[in-house]
Amino acid sequence: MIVTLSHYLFLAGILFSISILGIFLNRKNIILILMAIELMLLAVNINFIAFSYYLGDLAGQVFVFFILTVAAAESAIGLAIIILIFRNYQSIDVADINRLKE
Amino acid sequence: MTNIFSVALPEIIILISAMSVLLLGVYFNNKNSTSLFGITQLTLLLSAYFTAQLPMDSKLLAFGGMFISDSLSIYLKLLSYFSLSLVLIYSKDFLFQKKLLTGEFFSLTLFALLGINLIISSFNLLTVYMGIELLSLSLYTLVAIDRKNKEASEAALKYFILGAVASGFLLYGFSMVYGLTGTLAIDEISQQLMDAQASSFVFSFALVFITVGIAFKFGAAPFQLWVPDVYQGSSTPITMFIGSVPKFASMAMLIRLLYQSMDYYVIDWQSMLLIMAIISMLLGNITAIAQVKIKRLLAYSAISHVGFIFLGLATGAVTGIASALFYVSAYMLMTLASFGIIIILSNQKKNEIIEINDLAGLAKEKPWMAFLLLITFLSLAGIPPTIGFYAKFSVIQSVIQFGWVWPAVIAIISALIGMYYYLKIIKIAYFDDPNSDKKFVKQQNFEFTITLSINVMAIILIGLFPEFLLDITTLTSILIF
Amino acid sequence: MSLLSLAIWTPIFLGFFLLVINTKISNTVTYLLGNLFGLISFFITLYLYFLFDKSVQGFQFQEFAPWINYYSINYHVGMDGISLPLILLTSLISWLVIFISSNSVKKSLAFYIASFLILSGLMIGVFLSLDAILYYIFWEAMLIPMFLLIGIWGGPNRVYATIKFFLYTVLGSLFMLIAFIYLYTQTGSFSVIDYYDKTLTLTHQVLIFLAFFMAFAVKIPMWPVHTWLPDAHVEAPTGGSVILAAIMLKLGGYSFIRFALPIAPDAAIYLKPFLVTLSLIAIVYIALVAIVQTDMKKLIAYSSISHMGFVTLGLFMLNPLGFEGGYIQMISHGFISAALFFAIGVLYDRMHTRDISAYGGVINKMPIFGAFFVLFAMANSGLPGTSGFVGEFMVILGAMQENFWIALFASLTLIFGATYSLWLVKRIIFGVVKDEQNNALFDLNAKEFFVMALLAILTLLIGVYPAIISDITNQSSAVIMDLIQQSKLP
Amino acid sequence: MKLINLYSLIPMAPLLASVFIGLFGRKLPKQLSHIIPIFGVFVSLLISLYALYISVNGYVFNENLFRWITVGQYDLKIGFLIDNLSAIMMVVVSFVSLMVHIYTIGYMRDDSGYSRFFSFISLFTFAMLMLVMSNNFLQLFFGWEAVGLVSYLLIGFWYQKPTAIHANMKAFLVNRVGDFGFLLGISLILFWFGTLDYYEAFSRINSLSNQNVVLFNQSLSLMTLISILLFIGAMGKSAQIPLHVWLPDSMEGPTPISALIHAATMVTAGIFMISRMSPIIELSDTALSFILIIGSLTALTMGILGIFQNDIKKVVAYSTLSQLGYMTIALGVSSYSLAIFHLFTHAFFKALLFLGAGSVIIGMHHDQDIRNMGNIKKYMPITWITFLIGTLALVGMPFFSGFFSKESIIDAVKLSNHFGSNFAYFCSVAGVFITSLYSFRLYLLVFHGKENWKKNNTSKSIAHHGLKSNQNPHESDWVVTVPLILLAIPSVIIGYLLINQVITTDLINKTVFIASGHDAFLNLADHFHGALSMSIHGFLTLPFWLMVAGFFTAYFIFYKKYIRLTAPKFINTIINARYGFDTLNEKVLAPLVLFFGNILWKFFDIKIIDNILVNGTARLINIFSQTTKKIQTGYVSQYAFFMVLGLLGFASFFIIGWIK
Amino acid sequence: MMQFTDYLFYFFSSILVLSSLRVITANNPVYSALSLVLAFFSAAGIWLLLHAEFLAIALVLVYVGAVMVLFLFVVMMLDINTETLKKGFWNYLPIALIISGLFIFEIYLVVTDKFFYEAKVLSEDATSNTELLGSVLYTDYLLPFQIAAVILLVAIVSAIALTMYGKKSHKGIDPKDQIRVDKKDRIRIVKMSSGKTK
Repeated sequence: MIVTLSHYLFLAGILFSISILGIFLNRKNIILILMAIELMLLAVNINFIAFSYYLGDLAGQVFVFFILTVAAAESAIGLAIIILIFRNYQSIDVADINRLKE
Repeated sequence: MTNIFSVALPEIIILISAMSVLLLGVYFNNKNSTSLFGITQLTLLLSAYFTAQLPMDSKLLAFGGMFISDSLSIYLKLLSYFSLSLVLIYSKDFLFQKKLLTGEFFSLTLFALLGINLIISSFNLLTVYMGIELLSLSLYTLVAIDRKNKEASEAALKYFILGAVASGFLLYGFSMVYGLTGTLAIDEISQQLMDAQASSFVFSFALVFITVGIAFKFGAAPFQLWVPDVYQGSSTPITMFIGSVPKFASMAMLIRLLYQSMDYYVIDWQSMLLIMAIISMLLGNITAIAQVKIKRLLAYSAISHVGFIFLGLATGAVTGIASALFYVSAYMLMTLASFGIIIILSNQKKNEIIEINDLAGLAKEKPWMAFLLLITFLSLAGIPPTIGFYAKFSVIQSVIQFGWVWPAVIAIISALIGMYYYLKIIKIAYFDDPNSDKKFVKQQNFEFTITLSINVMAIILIGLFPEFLLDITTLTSILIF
Repeated sequence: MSLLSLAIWTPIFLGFFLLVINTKISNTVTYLLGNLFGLISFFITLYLYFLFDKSVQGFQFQEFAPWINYYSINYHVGMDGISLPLILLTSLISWLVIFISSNSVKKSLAFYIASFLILSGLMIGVFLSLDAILYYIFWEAMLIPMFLLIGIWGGPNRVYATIKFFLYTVLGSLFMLIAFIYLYTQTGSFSVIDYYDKTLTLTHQVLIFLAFFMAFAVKIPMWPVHTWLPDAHVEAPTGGSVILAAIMLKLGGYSFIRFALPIAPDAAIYLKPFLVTLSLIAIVYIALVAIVQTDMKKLIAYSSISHMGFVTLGLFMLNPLGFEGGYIQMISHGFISAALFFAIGVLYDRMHTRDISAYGGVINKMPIFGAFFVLFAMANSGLPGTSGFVGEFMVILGAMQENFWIALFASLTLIFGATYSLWLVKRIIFGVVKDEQNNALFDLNAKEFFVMALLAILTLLIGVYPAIISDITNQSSAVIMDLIQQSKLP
Repeated sequence: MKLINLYSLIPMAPLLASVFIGLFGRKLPKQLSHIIPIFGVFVSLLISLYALYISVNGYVFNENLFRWITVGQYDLKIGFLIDNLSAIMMVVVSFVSLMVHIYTIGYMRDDSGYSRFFSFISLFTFAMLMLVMSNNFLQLFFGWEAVGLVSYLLIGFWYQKPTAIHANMKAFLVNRVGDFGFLLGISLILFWFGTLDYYEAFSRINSLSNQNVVLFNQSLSLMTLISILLFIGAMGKSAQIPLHVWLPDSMEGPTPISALIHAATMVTAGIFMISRMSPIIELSDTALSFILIIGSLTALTMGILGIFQNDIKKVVAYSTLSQLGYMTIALGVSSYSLAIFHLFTHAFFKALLFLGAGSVIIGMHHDQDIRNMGNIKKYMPITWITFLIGTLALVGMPFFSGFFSKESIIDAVKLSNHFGSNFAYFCSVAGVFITSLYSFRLYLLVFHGKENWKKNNTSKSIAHHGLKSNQNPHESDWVVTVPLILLAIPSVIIGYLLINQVITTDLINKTVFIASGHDAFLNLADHFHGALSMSIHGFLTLPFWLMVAGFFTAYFIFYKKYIRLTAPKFINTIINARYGFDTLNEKVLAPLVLFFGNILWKFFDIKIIDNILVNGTARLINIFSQTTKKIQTGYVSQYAFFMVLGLLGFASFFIIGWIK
Repeated sequence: MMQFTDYLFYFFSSILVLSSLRVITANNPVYSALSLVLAFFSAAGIWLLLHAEFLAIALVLVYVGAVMVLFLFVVMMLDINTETLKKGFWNYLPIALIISGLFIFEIYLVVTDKFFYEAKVLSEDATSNTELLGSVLYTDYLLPFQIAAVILLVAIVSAIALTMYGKKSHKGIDPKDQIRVDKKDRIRIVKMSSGKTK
């Protein structure tokens, strides 16, 4: 089958779903959730780059560039928060972190 | 193209100030934070001044059309400065006692404000995204900044994860929009859609992702789940901050993305907004009834108010925007007052107001505070003659004018349900006897009390004479297009 | 001179003034000042009565000031024959409540008195507003002092009662607000007078009428949305009960006259069977319920509902007799129920119970009180010569013009009304002194005597010469009747 | 002075006296408490006599005093109509009232409520005068209810007596049942006639005489409906079966008011009212028959009960009921004049009997049980004589006033051809026997025979009052005896004097309307040949012999006790239960009302409306609240899951829309 | 007719999907992180197919080189009990699969729309991808670029603010505090009665 834009988009869609699946399934480890979020961003990036290629427009790539930058910053903060959590809870188990519910 | 410098001057001031405060913070420790506080307030004043200099009635673009200054941005920015200023006044003593009044705090606050300003002024999907991230990252940190507090770190984590997921949704939507229109600029998207190049159904799909992202930032149901936990977990001043200022950014984002760029698909997002409005109003108000912690209760209350704002915006009409703008302004005053009262009563660490019952006997011990609380919560409940009444009134009016009577009926029924828990708070403050183990703070900061009183009086005064605010919001919303 | 504004705002401002200065002055001064303020506001309304021109059909003393141009909301007040007696009633009863307050209120007297002053101003505002939103604001704002009154000075179950009262009322009024906003989108105005001229289709009229109905029926209250009233009455302090019964219930009736009927007359005709049925249920059913009450206040509260059933029955007959009868019934009930609640307050102050079975042979210890109580009980059961009769009589006359059976069911009140009133009298007033506690009763003091005597005189005056009211209302009710009788279908 | 102002004085004088005494009586010297009301009533009497004089001379006064209310096209006014009918009533009312006032001085001398009592009876006089002088239905109803109020107050005058306060409530409520019908009648009149003024209403009657209304899906003559409703009012006030139950109980009140209110004046208001309404009543034969049958039943059955009473006042009370039945019978045969005439004579002799009984009661130190009396004639001669006169008048001894009125009624019934007149004739004739029986039983047991209070002390232990066995009754004061004498005189002669005017001239008849065909009264006039001839003929009639038979029956059975009557048990039960009306009311109706009240309150109001609908909604919301609260599990993965669900929901919403 | 690049696409895609699945299913977080690295590598490959050379390299450099190392570092630093971490995984799998299945189905419906399916590459850029990016980044995209800088600053500030726990551990004395020291912090003036006794 010849690869079309749809293929790229579908690939991104699958990645997106997998990341969602990951967020939902990983009830135990916050770091995995962070990784799943990275996957989600990757899916978006694939979308952007595919569109950028097919549209012949650079803006998509620029967007991806910034997403990469921001994602790195986001990871940094996310990991900082995880470290904080670990210090406070001695765990990064999602199940342990639910003092806030009512 | 206008001079970049003049258009973005407020943002530049904020950025410079944020960095200076960060540096100065190293030299001023917690005890000496008054100067940092002063610098921050001065920044807000200066930004407000320069923002007010910009013309309301024209659209000034900068940074290659990515940055816009129009009536909406001016109005919302001024509101942001104003409310942030109040937030800082209310938070000062509390944070000081918790040793959180550091350079990082002021700096992150200003970065958040910068993010808000950028969102408000962005005219490009990319800048919207960048603004959101700047705001969000600052907020995640602010929530977690009370490091030893387990609740705070948990709140930060939840906020972070869900926020990141929401950003992912938003980005996915952006990517689809980009793919369908080939552009990121808001006005061009609108133009492209007008030319009907995109397949309606695919675009609706993208629209869902974008709307969900916006709804998350607003905290509208069913994307509200972070709101109660984050409100409860954060320190009260941070909660107050999260509860008030970012709403303006979300408001701007919604108007820019849905009204200005995707107005062609008004039918689609209208129905989504309406559904979310109704779910938010009902869910927020109903769930609030079962709450015992006051911040959590206010969180659900916030959800229900967002429902009202969405209801106004769902009309897709200029009057809808005007009513939503009015509502969000009124809500700002009310929410600041309500948190202000909680903070002023819980300045001491061991006597923090956490549960609603901690307010028992307020009327006997502090009649003036009780009166302020009465007015504020009546306003939140929408009882005239307070601003909260006109907020609901204007929304319902615009909804009915649009021909939606049943949503209006649902809105008032949910408002009625909401009244129950507002009354419950008033009841506790007025009718119950004081708790023996809880003592309200004896001496209060004078400027705090005065500011709070003025804030609450404004609720009544604008309630009695709402016209100028109605005119401003209407003018603002007319000039957007 | 803007007399109407004076009538509205004087008590409100004086009330706030009292609140502000309250920490500086003693209870006695507070009491005296409160009375002075109450009297001032009463005399303003009395002055209005003397200035009122009975021969004019429209609104008098109108004041108009633009307020919120954005929604064309104006500060528009005006008085006609329908509002005047109610204003007089409001300011008089409010003053009496303040006058008697020193007997029973021990805690935060200033707040108590101020609440009543503010409340009375707001209620006068409701009666005078000619702008729907102004009206609505007064209507809702009025709930706040009442909410606090019941909640702070009320009985053991006060929280339940006051929240029930508040939510019940607000539920209705929010629907009313929707109706107003709808009318605004139709007429572009919030002026009541503009609404009168607006033609509407039957469906719209019915919906608007029902929205109004939600608000007013709760307030009056009509069956089956009446259950807040007994609770509120039982828990409210004496003054609160008096105001609630004497004036607040009238707001519903007044609003039917001012809004629901003239704005949606065809709907009123269309819904007449429904409305009349509810009114009759209120009259008969509630009277039966009143008979079996063991709590004095509840009994009188239920009797109020039953009497208000007469008001609504009269109004919904849509003929002049019923209309005037319903109206006079409102005024009359204002005096009689006020007196009865005052009387219960007198007993409660002495014995601290409202249980009927705790009393007996009160007249032995309190002959003057007993005499007044019998008089008001008789008035309550509609004895000719008292004001209670006039309204009932005319409503029955009006009902007969409509249908024999309606009149017949309405007339059952002659029997049931007498039953619960007289049985109450029998159990409380007559007989031998029941027990030791009753021995401790002492007769009315000068203040109580004054209040009771004044109300007795007014009750008899209206009973003997009801023209004193009908002369005021005649022209205005003719206008309203005209509006009702003209179809407004497009 | 304008006549209207003069006439206004008639009711106003007692009213002012009443209000004055009521307000200040307790603080004033005791003498003023009776002087002022007596003066007031005396003024009324004088002007009433003047009014009678004017009216008899042919001037019918009809003027309005003031406008009560104006509503739409209706103008309701208060005013006076003074014609012969009302003038006679005014005279009766004010005269009997004056007598009772004077009598009360003696009777109530030691009562703590002395001034209150005078205030009440003056108020009553006012109300009764307003009733009879009224020229419209509104004022009639006012007076109607006002007398009811005073009756209520006076029956419960001794408010510490549980029986008294029970009786007064009962009286008021039963009357209210009557008023219920009355008020409906009035409202029908206003609706159809467009006015409440008597004359205006009567003048419009012709156009409506054949009007029908539909009730229960059946067409019914309007006049019948109105008449029956009005008569229901009369039934309450004039104590006709089944609304008579209050009258015997009303004897709980002090004796003067039994005389004034429950014998002479108030209870006759119904008779008066129906006579006034004759233009309406006459148009309905159904209503007349209804009236006739109710009256007959009352006359007979209530008389029978009188035989079995041991309370002196109760006997007289049942006698009153029975006599009211006679009056009603007269109404039923369209002989309004006779009804009024009997009312008139009855007022005197029944007041006399009551006051005499009262005098006896004073003598007996408030012991009312006739079994404790006997041979009182020895101690109270004036009371004895006057009481005998009253008794003879009551039983219809020829030449006494009661004879003329009652005999005429019986004759009229005989001549009548209304439906039910045969039954009425039987009842009225049998009633004569019964009347005689209980009257003489009472008379003999009280005034003759042994002095029972001396031996029979056991039964007195219940009563607070009563003579000790070593005491003797003694004659009452002049304030008691003078009224007795003054009432005895008309009881003897008034019938003889007036029968001619009543029957042959238009004294009363011109104020009433008799439809053609209802000519019992006219025929009676044809048979009438003067008072003397009638009296003499009276000795030959069946009623006379029945009366004599009654006397002997009483003499042998109750006085000499030759025959011990042992009635079958069920009859005893019926008699003791007074035909079960009280049982019906108190054991069935009242509990039924309470039952319904409780059901409506506890089940509908509290359970359904409050608990299920109101609080149920609140509870439901609370349950919702608790449920929605549970969504917030605290697990961040689940939050994300819900977000995804929301997203998917919206996406599916559009995709499904697209697929369709 | 499938070309070589198409095969490459399928190759990279399979690796990408499989490694992504591995990321979310691995028992040990270290495996997950390493799988993620693999996923990034394959994604970079796909980006190369799409002529986004600079971004592909940046992805490898920035993500694999920096971010993932950070991840691994944190994973290893925090002492995580790997045994319990997967508890409850299977309980939620069915519903999660249903949801993601539905999601993928919907995305499939959308992306196979003919608008996308028939899309043609509009212009093949001749110049270097990096150069093009570089030319717009500092001109047209000045504002986002600045914001990106601010965001990175915020990230730095945040990371420090959140994880820097005072100076509890080391015993050094802060010169700042020494300079700021106040008299009353050091010297306690005690009033004493004079030593002279009578």
